[in-house]
Amino acid sequence: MSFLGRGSSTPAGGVNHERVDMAVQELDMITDIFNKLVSSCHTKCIGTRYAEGDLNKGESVCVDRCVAKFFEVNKKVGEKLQSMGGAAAGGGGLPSL
Amino acid sequence: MSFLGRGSSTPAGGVNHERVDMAVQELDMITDIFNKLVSSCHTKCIGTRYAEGDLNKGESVCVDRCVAKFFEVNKKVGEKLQSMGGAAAGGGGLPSL
Amino acid sequence: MSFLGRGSSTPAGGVNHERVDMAVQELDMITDIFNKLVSSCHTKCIGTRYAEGDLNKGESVCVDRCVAKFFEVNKKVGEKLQSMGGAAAGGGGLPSL
Amino acid sequence: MDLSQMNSAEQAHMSKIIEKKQMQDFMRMYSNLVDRCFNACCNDFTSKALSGKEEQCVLNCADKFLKHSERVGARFAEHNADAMSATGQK
Amino acid sequence: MDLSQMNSAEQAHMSKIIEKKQMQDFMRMYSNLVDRCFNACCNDFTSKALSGKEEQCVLNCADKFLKHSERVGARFAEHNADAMSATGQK
Amino acid sequence: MDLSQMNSAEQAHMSKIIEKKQMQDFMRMYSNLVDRCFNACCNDFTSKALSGKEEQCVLNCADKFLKHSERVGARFAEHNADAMSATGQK
Repeated sequence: MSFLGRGSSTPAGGVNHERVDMAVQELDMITDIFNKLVSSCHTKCIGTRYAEGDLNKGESVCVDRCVAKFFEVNKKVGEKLQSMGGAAAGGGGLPSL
Repeated sequence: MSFLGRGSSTPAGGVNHERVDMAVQELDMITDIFNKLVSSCHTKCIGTRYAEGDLNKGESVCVDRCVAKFFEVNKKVGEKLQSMGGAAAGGGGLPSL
Repeated sequence: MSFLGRGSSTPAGGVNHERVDMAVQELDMITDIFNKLVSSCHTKCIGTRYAEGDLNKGESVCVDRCVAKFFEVNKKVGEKLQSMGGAAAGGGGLPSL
Repeated sequence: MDLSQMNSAEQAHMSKIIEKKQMQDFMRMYSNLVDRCFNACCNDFTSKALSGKEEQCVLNCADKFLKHSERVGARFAEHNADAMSATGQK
Repeated sequence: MDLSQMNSAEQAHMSKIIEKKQMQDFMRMYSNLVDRCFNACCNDFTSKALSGKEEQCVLNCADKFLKHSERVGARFAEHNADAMSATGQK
Repeated sequence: MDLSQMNSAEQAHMSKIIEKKQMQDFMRMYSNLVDRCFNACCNDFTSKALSGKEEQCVLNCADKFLKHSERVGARFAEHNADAMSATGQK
């Protein structure tokens, strides 16, 4: 009933729980990766003496490169898993970040 | 309709899911903090040779101080977050342990 | 109504949520133990230079023994907890892997 | 945590949730204990059998960890009680 | 994440879930922060009181961690945007 | 785990739950793999590009971790089978 202004790909008023579940899983995955990224780049880049509360220049540059490299590793691992038939492990495509 | 004998803060016989959710989140938070406390004070205070199964005197005293210090750190971090407007991050007040 | 071919311990067509919850908890427990086993034996047995992608002979043998030893530790800890009255902690028997 | 503001239906619901969580906590504690004591005590993989020394280490490790947790729990409860009475929280 | 393919009931449902998760994330971030800064700054247990030096370390640690997270978040969003436009994903 | 005592409605329900958990497990394995291999292989942040050496390390790391997991899984299944037949558990 398009007079309600919904596009064709949008079903009627109810909630498609499968679609919501998929979105929640994707959200959990992104949150998980983000938390690991924060923790790993903290270990790699941030000194532990805590003489001051600001990121210094060296730490800031390190963090930027750390995130970039983490994304490259994510890409390589994703390609690797797909080449090994990672789809078999979950039925779906590999999540792109 | 107070003639039903309900107090103002207590809703009807059903379950207020929002209130239960809040309580569950608080429980999860306390459990999470407790588990981290157990693990961190174990690392700080308990030797790893395991020549005996009892806490020795030094370990026991260390554990007591470790817990006290962890609570102080919790308080300082809480105050810090509140001073930075931590409320914006979750809509609620900072959880007190 | 046994003419439907169900045994006596199998209830009627509905879902016994308690039974499903128990099975889900058991599944979570096994997954948790398995993940810890993978991680611990990786730390114990796998070198971190990553000069090649295959497990070498020494690593493979180490992994097999590592899993065997982990199961023995699991058994000892389980017996220990039961002797201390572990049932009190959860109302149920100790999970056997 | 303060459950006194809940009605009886909510309290009953919470009890079930808490019971389920206690079982989960126990299971996680159990797998953590196995993993922790395995990691602390087993470093020789020239044999797949647990040596007498390793076994004693595992038993002491489990024993000590449980006593440690208990002590932390007791201190935790005291600090919590102090914190609550200090802020006037019910 | 792309919510545009959802109908309004689904979007409303997702909003509630996201709001709940944000609260959980905040709480986990908070307990991680406490644990991280406690571990980095407190190594002397001859006293139960936090020394002035330890307190300053904890405050700097919390400050720096939050700034670090913010910076990682900004870079993360940029890379995500790049990755999405590269694959033509909506 | 023994599903044979469940009725068909319960088994169908469990299948859905297991399927969902497998997806979650796969995602967690994936993010762990990325994090693990990043940590093992990347220690030079004078550049933001992955060097050839780092890339090879990451590929070997992922390869090896998956083979390791597979081997642990095989041994785990054997030990589980032994443990179950030993206790007479169905």
